Amino acid sequence: MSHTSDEMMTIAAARQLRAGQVCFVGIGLPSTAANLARNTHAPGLVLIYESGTIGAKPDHLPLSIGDGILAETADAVVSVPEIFNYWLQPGRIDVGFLGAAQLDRFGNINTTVIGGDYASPKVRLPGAGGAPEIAASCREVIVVVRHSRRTFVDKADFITSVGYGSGPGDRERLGLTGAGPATVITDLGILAPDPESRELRLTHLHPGVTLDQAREATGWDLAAAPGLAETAPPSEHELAALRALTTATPATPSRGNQGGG
Amino acid sequence: MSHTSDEMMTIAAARQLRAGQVCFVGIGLPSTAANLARNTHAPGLVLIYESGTIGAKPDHLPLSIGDGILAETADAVVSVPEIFNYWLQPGRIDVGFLGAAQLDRFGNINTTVIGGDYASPKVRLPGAGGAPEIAASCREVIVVVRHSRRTFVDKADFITSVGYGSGPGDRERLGLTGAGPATVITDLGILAPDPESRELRLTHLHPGVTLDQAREATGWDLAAAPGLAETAPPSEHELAALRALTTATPATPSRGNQGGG
Amino acid sequence: MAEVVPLETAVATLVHDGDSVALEGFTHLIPFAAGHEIIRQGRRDLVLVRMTPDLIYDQLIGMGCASKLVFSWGGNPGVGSLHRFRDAVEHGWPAPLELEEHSHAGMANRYVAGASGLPFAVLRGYRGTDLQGQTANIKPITCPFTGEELTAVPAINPDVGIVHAQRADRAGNVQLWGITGIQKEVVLAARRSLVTVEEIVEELDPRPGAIVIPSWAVTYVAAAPGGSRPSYSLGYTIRDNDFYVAWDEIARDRETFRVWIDEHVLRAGRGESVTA
Amino acid sequence: MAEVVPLETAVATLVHDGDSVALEGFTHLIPFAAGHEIIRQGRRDLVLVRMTPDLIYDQLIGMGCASKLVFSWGGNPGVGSLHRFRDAVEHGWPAPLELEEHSHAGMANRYVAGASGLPFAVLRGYRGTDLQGQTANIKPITCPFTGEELTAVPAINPDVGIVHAQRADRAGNVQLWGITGIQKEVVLAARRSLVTVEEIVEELDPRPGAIVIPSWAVTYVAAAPGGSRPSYSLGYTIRDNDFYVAWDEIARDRETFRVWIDEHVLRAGRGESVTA
Repeated sequence: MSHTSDEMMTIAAARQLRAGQVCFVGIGLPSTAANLARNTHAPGLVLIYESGTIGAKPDHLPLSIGDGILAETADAVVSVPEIFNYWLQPGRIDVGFLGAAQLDRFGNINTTVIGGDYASPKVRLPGAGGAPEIAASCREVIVVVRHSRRTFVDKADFITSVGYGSGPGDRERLGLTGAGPATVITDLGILAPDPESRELRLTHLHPGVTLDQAREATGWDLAAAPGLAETAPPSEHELAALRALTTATPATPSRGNQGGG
Repeated sequence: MSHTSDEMMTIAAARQLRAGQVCFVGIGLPSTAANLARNTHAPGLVLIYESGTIGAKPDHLPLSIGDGILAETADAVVSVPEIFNYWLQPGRIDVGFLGAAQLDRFGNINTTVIGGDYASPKVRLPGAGGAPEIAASCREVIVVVRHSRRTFVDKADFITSVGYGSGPGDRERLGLTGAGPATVITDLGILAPDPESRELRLTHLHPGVTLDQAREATGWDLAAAPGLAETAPPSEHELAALRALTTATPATPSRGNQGGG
Repeated sequence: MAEVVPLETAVATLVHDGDSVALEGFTHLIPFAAGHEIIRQGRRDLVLVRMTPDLIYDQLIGMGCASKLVFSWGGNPGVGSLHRFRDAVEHGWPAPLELEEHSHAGMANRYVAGASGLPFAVLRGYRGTDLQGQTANIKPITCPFTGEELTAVPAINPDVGIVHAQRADRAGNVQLWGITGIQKEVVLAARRSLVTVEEIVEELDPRPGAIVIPSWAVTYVAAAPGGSRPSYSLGYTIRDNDFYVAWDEIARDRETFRVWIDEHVLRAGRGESVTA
Repeated sequence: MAEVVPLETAVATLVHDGDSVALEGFTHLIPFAAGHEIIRQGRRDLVLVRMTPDLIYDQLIGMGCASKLVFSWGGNPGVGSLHRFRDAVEHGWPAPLELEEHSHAGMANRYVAGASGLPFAVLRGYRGTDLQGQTANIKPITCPFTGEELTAVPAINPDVGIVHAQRADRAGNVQLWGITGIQKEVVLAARRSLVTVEEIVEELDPRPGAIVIPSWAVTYVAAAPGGSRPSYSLGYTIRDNDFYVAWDEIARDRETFRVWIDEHVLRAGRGESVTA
């Protein structure tokens, strides 16, 4: 089966998750990827949505983080203060999925304003939602975002959620308990931080994508990690499971980061 | 009908409560008095027990503050942190009922240790329970306690729960939001703080009790308030309602302050 | 004890020009009917407070009811931008909108402090972000036991807190279930409160997952069947996903927005909410 | 994921000499069976933590398992004193017992901070009381916004948290209802946790007022039918009020206490609890 680059991205994200992990999920691509993982190789994956649903087991993709299907299938539904204070803040969550309007070379995320200054921005984005504390407290963070120069910037106009700050040691100095953005999944490939410099570099290219294409779509001088590999193409099983999920649900745009209403 | 001094005390305490008030109740005499009020002149009285039951409507006296009848008849059952943080602390509760092992001339309560020092006391009492914050945050406090020199002391050996501290202005200085112990009900009479000095003085004597008897049972030079009155004796209706309550329930000792297990 | 009154009366009595007003409902039970009544009553200079200012705040902002917004995520969930919100921030139309911006964790804890009678809350949050520099309402605080530095945010105690719930009894006790979000905290943090409900019933029979807010902690209860549409009330209505998508087109243009409000809010019968 | 194991195994694996151990259950669901197992296994030098150290802690203290008690109300509820607790404090028998004493509000907030991954909690409490002078674990803290002075208490994160609940499923998800007290906070605050349950069921059908603690937040689940006696488990057992009264006589004398423990705890079959 042929596949789209968005399908490759979603499947690559799903593969990052393992059964038994606890995953904090936002709507859009993260929710699709997490539910795909749960429907394929990670049946015991625990999904937490910031609306307070713990262990949701939706049989179709929820249309908002407050979809009724989440409450109805959850092991427990708790208040919003509880989900942040008792469940996210102490570091109980293995994986947090985030999107980004801008992602910089150190994995810092902007979902607040672009251009101008804060008080009179060129573009006003939705804002932080749950992302700053997800980025701070999950054991690791996976960022899922389409690859473009508009998004992959040298320096974010505004740091909404901290990745590696300005480099090594910053998370520790700030007292951020989680490990930060361990993986960035795009429609072109997969990035991970250099263990020394914390700068994001390319570890995988999706099938048919060239290093030049990825560099062209990145606003800094993107390095390839040693042993740069090709992502395994989607299997028929993965594609079928993904399409079963998405055809059961109207498409939702993917720009949204954590948040909802 | 003749009555005992404990019956007079309980009925006098019940009379302090009005329909529509919200009352934080401990086990023993306070619970008996509050339920008597609810069964007689104050049917809309809202009872809150520190176990987390809000609006409990027991048809018999609960045997502990965690009696199943409280949860089963409550409007809402909340967690222990919630009952203290969301309901008591902000000053939503009209009346807090407290007992005391020692009560001093300024209405300060000791339920911790008597004699010796804190580390090697002569008598180790149960301790604070919910009382310090009940005394701090309820709009007013009613203390229900038997009158004796052992209990009514000039200065408490240990201040577990603050009344008026060492006199006028102390509650304000400490930032205690409630008005403090407005009424002390005993088996001999009723005391209230002098509006100027904050020292407890006698406002009512129960029928058949003399001022000398009350002074004899008090460890400081007990003053009588201007217009010292006699408490109205229990009506037949009050006595019948009280006895209906207590005969439906095994007697519980009254020494316990707020607390339970 | 909460008084059960018509929605129009409750809003007229509770909400005044210049008040801080929090209409909450996290992804569920969003009080649209009450928001529309505020628009109809023409309130001005409101400080609007809400974690997720979605369509209902886009409408209030677009109609010029607000001078300030305190929030943590302002988007059309699952769709994209709030165009009226963006127009106010980017172009000051129809009026400039001052922003005070937080994270969800920060806002949730601010309500918790407000409900708890505390002046502030402590959390692990904001550290390293640029959010810290934009408001005086995010400050460091040091643990007196460990010396660790954390973040403090001040309590929110809005003048008026408004939420929607499934049911109330005639005495004004309120019951809600499903995703209960931040609703209890908002009612308890607010100086005055209004709960709109799908229906008023004789008795609140216990339900799994339900919480009850006792009548004596609420100012007014008003019946507003369908009052959370196009959001939903679990067990009563379903989310109108098409309307959320349609709103993107309606709100993109100032004129189509005004026409829509005129037809669906201003000309709608009072006490009735027509959103889709 | 919680592992479902026999009570004896759970206690042997989790509870070591010198550990801080919180057995909680506020007036309901008190984990007596687990406490008895700790006595049988002869643990020593435990730092026992509990808001209301009632009969179960009287037994642990009287058997010399504890070197320190962190608590807020130590009495026999509805009856009077805990004689073993008093004997330890007043006469150091069978061993001296260090006390760290709080109010209920303080203890509850300490568990909340522990469950929240914060080093401390803030409350309006203790001010003007002599409790402040007895421990370094009550300190003033100033609001960074208003300048108001409040009180801080440090988080409690016990080595082991033990609670009793009505039910668990085979995957170890725990369900409890009625007065749920401080149980969730204790499990989440503890480094390791044990939940004893009345029964293990195939499926946890939803119940009004029930809370669920997901399996992955619990270390061990052990079946202990009747394991909260003489306390109670709503829907399963009723409170044995006569035993609470009888305990006053049993515990008043060192010898009758030892005889009772020998007969009802030590000689009782392992995995079984005979309290009355």
